[in-house]
Parts: sequence; structure tokens; C-alpha cells
Amino acid sequence: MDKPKIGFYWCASCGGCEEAIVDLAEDILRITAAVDLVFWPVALDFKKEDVLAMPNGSMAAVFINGAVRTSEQEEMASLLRAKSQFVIAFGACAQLGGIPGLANQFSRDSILNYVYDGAPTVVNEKHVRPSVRCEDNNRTLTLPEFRSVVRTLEQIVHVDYFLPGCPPTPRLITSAIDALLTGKLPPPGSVLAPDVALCDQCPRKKSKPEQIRFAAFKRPHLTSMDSDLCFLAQGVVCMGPATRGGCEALCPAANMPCTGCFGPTSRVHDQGAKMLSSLSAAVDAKESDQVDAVLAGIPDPVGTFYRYALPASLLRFSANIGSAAVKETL
Amino acid sequence: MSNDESIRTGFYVCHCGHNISDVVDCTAVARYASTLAGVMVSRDYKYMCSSPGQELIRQDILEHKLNRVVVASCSPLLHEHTFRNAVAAGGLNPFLFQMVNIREHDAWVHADRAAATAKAQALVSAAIRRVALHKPLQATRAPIHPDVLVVGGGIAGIHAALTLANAGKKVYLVERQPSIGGHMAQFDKTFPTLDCAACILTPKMSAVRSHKNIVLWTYSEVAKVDGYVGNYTVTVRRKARYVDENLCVGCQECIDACVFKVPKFPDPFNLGMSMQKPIYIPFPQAVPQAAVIDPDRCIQLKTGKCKKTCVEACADRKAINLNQKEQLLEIKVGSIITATGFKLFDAKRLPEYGYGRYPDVMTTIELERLVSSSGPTGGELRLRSGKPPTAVGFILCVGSRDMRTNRWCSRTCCMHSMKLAQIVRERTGAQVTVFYIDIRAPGKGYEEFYDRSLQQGVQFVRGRVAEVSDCALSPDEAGKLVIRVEDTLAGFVRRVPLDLVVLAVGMEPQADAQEMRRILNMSCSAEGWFLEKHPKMAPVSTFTDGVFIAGCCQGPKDIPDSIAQAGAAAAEALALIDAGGIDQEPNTAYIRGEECSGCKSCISLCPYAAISFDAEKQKAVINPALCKGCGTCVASCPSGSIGQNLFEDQEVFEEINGVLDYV
Amino acid sequence: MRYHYFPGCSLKGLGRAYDESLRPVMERLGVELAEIDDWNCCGATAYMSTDHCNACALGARNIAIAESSGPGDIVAPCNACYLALNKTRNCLAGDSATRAAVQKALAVAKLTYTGTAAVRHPLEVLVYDVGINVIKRNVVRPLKDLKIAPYYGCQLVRPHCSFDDQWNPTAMDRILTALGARVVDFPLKTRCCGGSLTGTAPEAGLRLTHIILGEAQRRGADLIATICPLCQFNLDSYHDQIARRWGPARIPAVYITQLMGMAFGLPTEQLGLKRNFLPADKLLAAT
Amino acid sequence: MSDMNWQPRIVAFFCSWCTYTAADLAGVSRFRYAPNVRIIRLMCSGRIDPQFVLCALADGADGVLIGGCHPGDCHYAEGNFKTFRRYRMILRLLADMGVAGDRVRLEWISASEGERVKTVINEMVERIRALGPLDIPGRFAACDSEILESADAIRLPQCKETHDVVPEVVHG
Repeated sequence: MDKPKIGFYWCASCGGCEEAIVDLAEDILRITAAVDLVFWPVALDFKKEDVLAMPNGSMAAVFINGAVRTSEQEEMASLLRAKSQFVIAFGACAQLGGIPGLANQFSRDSILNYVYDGAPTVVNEKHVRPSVRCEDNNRTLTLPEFRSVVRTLEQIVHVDYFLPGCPPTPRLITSAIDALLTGKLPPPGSVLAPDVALCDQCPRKKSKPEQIRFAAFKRPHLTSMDSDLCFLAQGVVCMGPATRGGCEALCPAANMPCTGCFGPTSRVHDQGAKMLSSLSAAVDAKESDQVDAVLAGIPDPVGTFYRYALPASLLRFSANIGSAAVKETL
Repeated sequence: MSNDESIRTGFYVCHCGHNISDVVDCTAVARYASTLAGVMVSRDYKYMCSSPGQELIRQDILEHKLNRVVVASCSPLLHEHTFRNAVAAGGLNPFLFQMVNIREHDAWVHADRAAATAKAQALVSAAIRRVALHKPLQATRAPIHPDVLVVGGGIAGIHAALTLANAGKKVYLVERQPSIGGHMAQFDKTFPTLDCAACILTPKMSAVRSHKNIVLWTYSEVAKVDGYVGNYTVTVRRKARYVDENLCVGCQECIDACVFKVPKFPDPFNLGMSMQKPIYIPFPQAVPQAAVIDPDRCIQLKTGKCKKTCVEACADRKAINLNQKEQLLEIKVGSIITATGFKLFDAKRLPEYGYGRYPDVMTTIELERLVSSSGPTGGELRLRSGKPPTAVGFILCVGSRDMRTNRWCSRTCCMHSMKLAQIVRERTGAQVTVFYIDIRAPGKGYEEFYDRSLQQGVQFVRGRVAEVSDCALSPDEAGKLVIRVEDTLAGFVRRVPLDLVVLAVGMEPQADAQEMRRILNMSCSAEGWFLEKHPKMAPVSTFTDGVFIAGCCQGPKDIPDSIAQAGAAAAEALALIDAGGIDQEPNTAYIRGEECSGCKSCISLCPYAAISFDAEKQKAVINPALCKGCGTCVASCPSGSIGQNLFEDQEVFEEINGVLDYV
Repeated sequence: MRYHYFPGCSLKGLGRAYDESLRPVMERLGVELAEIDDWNCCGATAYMSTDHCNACALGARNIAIAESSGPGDIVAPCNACYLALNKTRNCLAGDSATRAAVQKALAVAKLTYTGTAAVRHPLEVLVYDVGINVIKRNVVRPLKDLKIAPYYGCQLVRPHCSFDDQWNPTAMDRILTALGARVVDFPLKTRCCGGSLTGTAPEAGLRLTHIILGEAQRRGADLIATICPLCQFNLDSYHDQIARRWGPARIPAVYITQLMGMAFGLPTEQLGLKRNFLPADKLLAAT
Repeated sequence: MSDMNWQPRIVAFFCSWCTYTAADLAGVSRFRYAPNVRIIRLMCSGRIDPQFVLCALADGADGVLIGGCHPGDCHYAEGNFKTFRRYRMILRLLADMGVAGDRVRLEWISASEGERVKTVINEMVERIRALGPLDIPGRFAACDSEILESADAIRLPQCKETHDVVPEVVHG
């Protein structure tokens, strides 16, 4: 019997998810022995034509990492969807939009203006912008279209499972692949990590007091952090209570607070709203200006509460982007 | 739970006579509801809350095997219980029900039929989506502590306390002043029968003192109330009286012996028209009949350098204890009756009437003391000059029915003034004129009392008095107080010279009514009167279960009405106690143990300390007996692991979606 | 302390003594009064009741000029001006249609009404900005032995009264006490003086004037202190007619500022006291 | 959305003890006000999960009105203070997400202030009318029109959908 065929692909991603596969170390040998790797552009030389040539549904599973921002990524996601029995959103960007998703606060034009003109390291006297097509020496060059917003993989194609994390841990990857190989699969649509928030497995859990009030919020780079005490007890914003566990609390173990890459639990629609609710309700002030003064300790609410999940949140993107889009469609 | 196949909802929209159907197209609402998911029956009916209306629900549940019910009618605060009972009568769990408010929130506030109907439909859609997620719930029954606290020892508080005590219940009666009796104790006679106020009040005051079921705490205030219906913990502050009221026999020897040979401090009971010493008994019939020492005036308490002749005079009885300290006592009660009364309007706020500037302008309560046989003049009515008055005028509605001060009618001043007018006529033969806007005499025997006033020669001039001054424009005005008033029946401006002007001051909420309201978690009307749960159907109940109101703290009223309310409040408290328990809305929050990460974020947010941390399981737990169902913890749980019965996240999300359904 | 000063027509005519005495008294107290450039009639009460919008425009022009010439409140000593300008402000604050019409009219003259400058009476400025203690410190010739009836008139307190009691104002009482005078308890403080009825319907108007004079006389007042040019005129000008009808009540009526000037030791001739029909002999003798 | 017939859509969350009761009183007093607000009753304003506010906006509300007891008057001691603190942060979040702050309004209205319900609702409706439609679903649709052709499925997270797919717990 043929070994199951497996593919890996990346969209708007930093490459960390690809590294995560390499991080499987010796386990990777066991896996490659059990499957046929038929598509992995970052490691092996495959082309789109190779995928087109495969019969529909011929791959057992494809792991796609990265958010979706360009027309090419949409095309590849759709293509791989057709060729594969299971599509697994691999990592925070594919699942929730991830760090690239923070771009959803800004319009496409303002992003391009900054990247091609505004950034201090850029010299672009002719104010050149990338265009989808250009003619040069009788040749036509094309680029994929840069979409108006960042999307999660599920907003483009149907996704069977989600493997969370920035990046997913080797342990979660191995158990996901084992589940696929053995057919012991959870219900479709599941996130392949525990549905309990991170505090459950955080080594600092015991040090969190029952009565907690925030008189000030401190930022990690501006404070010296105790290496054993709960971050929230130190006034440092830690997304752990609002974030799905399963990461083995790697960040707290390295004396950094959780930033939320595993996304919300299944009971929550909007990770940021929930963390905002919990933290601000416990602010130790009553008067408007005092409350504002404490909350000012969180200078960037979107970047803090939605660091990985803005495109998957209830509002998805800034209403200003929406206004532009509405105008265009009129 | 929300598997659509199994949901069978019955929907009912009420016309409420014409109250709803005049503005909302009820048939259109019923037609719309019939198109919504899960709706098996959709009806409109004239009066859903009537017996046939409730029967309709019961029948449909049986006939159509309904497992959810939605009624669109009035406010759930009014009839939710009615319909839950109807649902239960059909054999269904009463919480598989949702109510839609299309009367108070729709038909009564909108005029545009199309817009009001669309709004009703959206609200109905919300309820039908929401009810599909409802779970069967069990109301918990809280036991009722049988003891009752009555706050305020005026006639209302006294009557409520005696009624309860006579029924065998233990009552704590807490009064702020050193004696019970309230305003009524200051009155000479009572209308319309003109029987002596003291003769009907003092026996009740003594009965309070001697009743074995009443704990009387005067000179005391309610400092704090915790808990909930059936189970209140009340902290009472007992101010230092410096006299042990159980040892004091009221012999007054200490008062006679006080180093102040003559009384020199204004006596509040007589409104400063007589004087008292630093040690005093508030008034002759005071209960308890025990002296009290004013720490701001007693030399010993102020400076520690007094001969303490009072202590000497008390001798072996040892009732005087100058080291007494304020005490905070904690009691447990199941229900509370608030009868904290009113305060009189300060006539100085209307300077045009000259109160405080002209000695012979006084208020009705001051006149009351002057004509009282126990008053500062022994009942003899004299002007400040010592002469008897020959012409007396009463100005009604001082601080009532007035846009500048208080808009409300104080209800008692017409009758009170006529009573005093008759007494003045009788005692002095003076000419008496009553200046009024309307004479309001709506009680039993009251109109007859007005007739009697007329027969006794009391003059009535209809018109709002412009001013009282002492400037004379003619010789017959010289040395008199002159009232200028537009006589609206005769149609000209009158100048009426008088030698005594009596201001019928109205009633206002107590100065600290807001504080009391907060302590007891009640609501107040915009004017500051304690708010009854329903003006007609629940006149002595409040929005806080187990807290009742009686007397003038709810609004101005006379003695018969205050006593009637006090009796009603006592009966409500008795009904609660004798029922043995009360069903509580099962809207408590709960933690889904397997989902909780033990982050403890919720624990400090709970106002009732109902959430604790289970150190063994490393999860938070909510004690349902302590949870009051506010839902703050639910809104805060960062991992969505706290649910709230009747207000689950998903139920609210469905409601949000529903209200945004635009047909 | 700097204020825009709106003297109004009366203070340039019949009520000149008020203007003459107000200026040196305020100067002595360190109050700077800058007369509004090119001011016009306030419209008085009559115009307000015949053409509301135009009357508002008339008042608003004065306020707008003041506002454009720098920060500070407006002082209007005449009770009628004080009332008319405050009515204008209240109306423009609450009635957007009138405000728009008025702004349009002002725009022709390149003026804008902002409503930032309050219109205040000298009594308010004296009691609340300057302060009774400062007034007291400036007294060099106390008015002792003078019994004075404080008479405020009706327009100061009706319908708007922001700084004193509507029925029993006391600002002037406090100033008079500070000057060392004996204040007569005077219940007719805010009763109408007869207003313009003394001219148009003398039988009604003079009766009202007489009531005030008669009451002051009965209470043993040596003088009546006023703060309104029309009140002062009525109380001062009809003694013969009043005497013929109701008997004499010859109590001189002077401005509070004249009394202050005397108490502060300012030269008598600077205070316009010679303008009284019924000379204030006792005042002149007492100081 | 240039629909001339557009009417503001406002979702209100009122606490049962004060503001909901005040809205009942407004009804009993027959105060007429604009029909654009749909009231959802919660026991306490403290129950208002910021998700509710965002959900209402994401599902098409042009504004959200929150009503609670006056400070110091909360039936549950301090639920309204918790609401207030959340509200201050929600305003900042919304500002960063391009939603004008006055689309979400918090008002303290006691049980006796029926007239205030009328005033606040009318003011709110007029304010939203002046701001124009927010129409977040329309904005989603407009943005997503760029991918419709290439994608085989568009899945948007909406609060209404999630209750029928609740994934079970999987331990890794």
C-alpha cells in the first residue's frame, strides 16, 4: 500500500512554522518514513505544475501556514484544498491571521506608502509602486494582487483542523500527524490543543493571588520581572488567562509573559475583547481620569489584546478599510 | 440542547386590550413569528395575562407538544411570573419561557405603527432565537429568617412593629431620635375627628416599650445592610445616650440637679420655642422614659470638668454612665420595613413669606406646639408680643405644588390647616383666613370637616399669596403683617392685614433618604421618595425583595393612610415569613470545572465573595447560595468558562442577532 | 480687574450722576472699566416685547463688540440694560433660529457673537469680585448715623437673578453696612418704582413711587439707596405731585456709588450729588 | 450604503434594576421616543461582555447604548464601575479600529429617570443619524468581493453561527 501523501505550504508567514517542522528532530525521520512528502516548496523543489498534475483528493493532508494576503496565496490554498482530503491550518497566522493580521488596522495604500516611501531606510525617488502587471522589453511581468486585508485560511477555504501556535510545538505537531496516520481524529473543525486556558499548565499559577487589582500596568521591557511570580501579579499584561493552553508554557518559563499565540478557547469569539474585559474590570480606580490613567499603561490595545487574532476577531479589520472598500464597490 | 429539530416553540402576542394593538399590528407580529425557526403555534390574543389567555398556553403545550414558549406583551418585571406559572401548568419547566416587552418598550412609547410593528418583530425574533437555547432550571428556595427589622419609630413604624409583634414575630424597632413617636407626637389633635393625638398615640408607644416581642432601640441608626431576602445581616449603630435606659426611671432628678440652673438650649421638640438642659427627656410622653445627654452641650463630656451633679442625683440607681460608647450591633432578620418618614419644608426658602424675619410668621408645626397643652405655652396661643391674635391667616402650599420648590401636593396641609384654623377659632375667637389654591379634602369625613370649618366662620380666599410684609399702606394695616394676594374668585388683588401668619409647610423626603436608599438597595422616585414596586399592585413592596415601605418615606400621606400602609407592610412581611421560604430567580453563575484554567481573574470581581479557589482541583468554584446573578464574572472570564443561567453568552448573542433582524 | 463697560443711554443722560460716581469709585477699588466702543441702545424692555429678534440683535451687537475687543465680562449698571442684555444672552443660548438670524445680521458688520462674556451688575462685581472687605478697607468717612433704605428695583431680580436672592436681595445691604451706615429693614426692596408709568399713566405710576417713599419715611430712613437710573429718577422727581396727593414723603434717593464715594472720601463734586432734585443734605452734612 | 430609507440601528443593553425599569417607567409615562433602539435586558451592566458590544456592531448595529445604575447605586454593589472601566477601554479599542467613539455610549439612568431614557435615546439616535451607517456586515461583504471568484468558501466568524459547531475538547 502506498504511503499517505503529505504536503506543506506557506502563505504570509515568517518561516518559523517551517522551522518548527525541522525542530521535530529525530521524529522527522519516523514521520518521513511513514509518509510521502509530495509538496514542500521551502525545502524541496516543487512547482505549482506538480500540484496541478495530482488527481483531486490524492493527498492525505496538507499543512498550510501563514495568513492569506495575496491572490497567489488564495489560489494556492484553493488548489491544495482540492487536492487534499484534509487541510490543516498550521500555526497562528493560518488559524487567526497572526502577526501579519495586525496590518488590518491600516489601509492597503497606507501600508504600501510606508513600505515603498515612508520607511526611514527607503529611497524611492520615483515613488515606484508594485503593480500587478508591467510591460518591460516586450515581456509581461505579473505580480500577485495585494489584497485589501489579511485573512485567515478558513476565511478562504474550508479548514478541517487547526494546529495553533507561533509556531506549533513539536509535541503538538507529532501528535497531530500521529492522529492523522492512525485515523484517531477529533471532530472536524477542532483545534488540536487543549481547550483550557494556559494558566492551567503555567508553572507560575500558584503564585497568582486570589484578589487581584491593577493600580498600574507595566510593560515587559520597562520593568524587571520576577522569574517565578505570576506576571499579572506583577502588573505585567499576560494573555495566558485568555489563551488556549498546550504550548507547555514556554514563554513564562523563559520569563516572558504570554502574548496569546494559541488564540482563544472554543467558548470565546473574540480573544481580545475577553482579555480587555478581564483586565479593565479589575483596574483599581473609580474616577474617569484615574481609570484612564491606569489603562494608559496599555498603550496599544489592539497590539496587546489582538496580537495574533485580529483577522479572526469580531471586527476583523478597521472600519476605515471597510469604508474604502464600500466606496470602491459603489 | 439547541438542536433545531427538537425545538417546538409556541408564540403568543397580547393586544393588552387596545394598549398594544392600537400601535403594534399584533396579527402581523403573529404572522411573522410563525415563519421563524421552531415556531409551531403563533397566536394573538386580547389579554394573554387573563385566565383564558393562560389556559391557551397550557392547552397548546399539551396539544402541540410545545417545549418552548414566548409571550410578547408587557414588561417581564410585571408578568413574567404569571406566564412562567402558565407554562408550568402545561407541564413544562417554567424557565423554557421568554417574555418580550412590546408594551412599555414599544406600543407606549412610539406612535408610528409601521416602526413599532417592525421593532416588535425584531424583539420577538430575538426571544424566539434565545428561547431555543433555554435549559430547564430549578428555582432555589431560600429560607426566611422570621425576625423583622422596622426602621423608624413614627406612627407607621410603631404600627407595623406592633402588628408583627402581636402575630408572634420578633421585631427590632430602630429609631434615630431618643424617643419614638415621630411627628405625630408633636400634634395636639388629629383631623377630622379632632381627637387628642397623644391619647391615641401614647398607648401604642407604651405598648411598644412593654411588648415582649419588640426590641426597641432608640437613638440608633441602621449603618449597614448585607444579604438578601430572608437572610439580611443588619448593623445598627447605637449612639451613646450616656444614660442606661434600663436603669433610668425617668424621675428627672438628674435634670433638676444639672449644673445648668435654667434650661438654655433650644428644645427641638418644641422647635426652639422652649429651652432644655444638656440632660433632658425629649418630651413628657417620651418612650423610653429615660434621660439623654447631649454630648455637645454637657460640660463634663465637652471638657471633663464638671461637678457631675447629675450623677450624684441619680445616686444608687447608677443610670448615668458618662463613659458610654457608641455600639455597633449586628442582627439577623428576614425582612425589613422602612418607615423613615419625612422632613418639613424649610419655609426660609421662600423669603417672600418673611419666615425668620417676622416673628409672627410661623409654620403649622410651630402653631401645633403652641396650641398643644403640653407645648411651651401650655396651649395658650399668644403672639410674640404676648397679646392674643385677632386675625390669623394660613398660607397653603408653602413648598408644595410649586415649580420653584416642590411640584407635588403634600396631601395633608389643607386638612392640617383647617384643623388648626378650627382650634384657633375655638380658642381665641380670632378672625381666620385660609389662602389656598385648591382645598383638597378627599378622605373619609374630610369634606364634612371642610364644611364645618366654613360653618365655624373660617374665611377662604382662593389665590396664591404673593408676599407677606409689614409695610402698611393704610392706618388699619399699621403694626400688622399684610398679605398681598390675588383673589382669583373675586378677580382683584387683596391686601389682608393679620397679626399671625401660619405657613402650611409641605413634606419633603428626609435629608438622608438617598443614603438610606443605598443602604437598603431601594430605588427613589425623581423627587426622592422611596419607590414602590408598582404604584397600584405592589404599593408597599420595593424592587428589593423582603424590603417594604410604609408611611411618608414613600410619599406624603396622613395618619390613617400611614397606618394602613404600615399594616399592609406588616402583612407582606408576615406572608413572607409564614410561607417559610422564597423562590429565588435561578440566574446564578456557574463554573464549568473542566474548562476553568484556574486563572483566578473572577475571584476579586465578585461582590459577594461567592467565588472561591479549590486548591486541590486548582479551579475556581461558585457557591450558588451566595451568587446573586449579576454576571460580572461571566463577562470577565477570559476563557469563557463561566456560564450564567438565564443569561448564557450564547443566549445573549442570539438576542443581539435577533434584535438586528430587520423585516 | 478689567471689565467692558456698557453705560447705556440713561447713564449719559438723566442718570449721569450714576456714571459720574461709578467711575471714580471703581477706580479707587482697582476695577478698570473700558467703555465699549461705539455701543448702542440696549433696546430696553419695550423693544424686546415688540420685536424679539431685532431686540436681540441690538443687544448682541454690544456684546459682540465687547467680546471682540478682548476677554472680560461686561458691566451694565442700569437695571434695564442689565436685564435686556441678559435676556439677549439667554435667548441666544437657547434659541438656535434667533441666534442664526442675529449672527447673520452681525456678520454684515463683521461681528460675531460668541456668548463668552457674561453681563454683570456692578453690585455683583462689588460684592463678589472686589469683596466687602476691600470696600470696608477703603472707607475713610464712615456713614454712621445715616439710616438708609436699600432699594433694588424690580429688574435686577426678575426674571433672572443669578447672584442674589430673588425676593430678598442683600448685596446692597452688605455694602451699606460696610460703609458704616444703618440699614433700614425695608420689605419693598424689589417692589416696582412705577417705571415709565410715572410718565404715561401718572395716577398709577406715582402711587407706586409714593408707596416706596412713604414706607421709607415710615421706617425712619434718611436716604434711599438705589442702583437703577429710572428708580432714582422716579423717587427723586415727583415729590411735589406726591405731596399734593398723599402728603409729603421727602426722602432723597441717591446711588449706592455716590454713597460709596462719600464714604471713600472722594471729592463731593466728583460724585454728581448736585444733580439731585431733592438734595441729600443729611449725607452732605454727615460726611 | 446610500439607502435614503436608512434608519439608525441601535442595540441597547440595560441593567434590570435601574435602566430597564426606567425604560418601563418611560412607557408608563407615555414618553414618546425614536423607535430605533432595541433593548436587551441583563441583570447588571456588569454582565456586558465587551464581546456583546463588538458582536452587535459586527452584526449590523450602527450604535450600542449601555445603561446602568448611577455610580454608588448598583444593585450588585459595584458592577457599574466594572462596566465603566471596560467601557473606557472599549472606546480606545474602537478608536483604533476606526469606529467613532460616540457610536458606543454609556449612560447611568436610575429607575426613576423615565424621561432621561427618552432624552438619551433620542440624542443617541440623532447622533448616529448624523454619523451615518456603520454597516460592518456591508464592509465585510465589500472587502470580500475581491476574493469571491478564487475562493471555494468564505467563512466568517459570526456570533450567530458558533453555537451549532462547538468542537469537543481534544487534549494534545
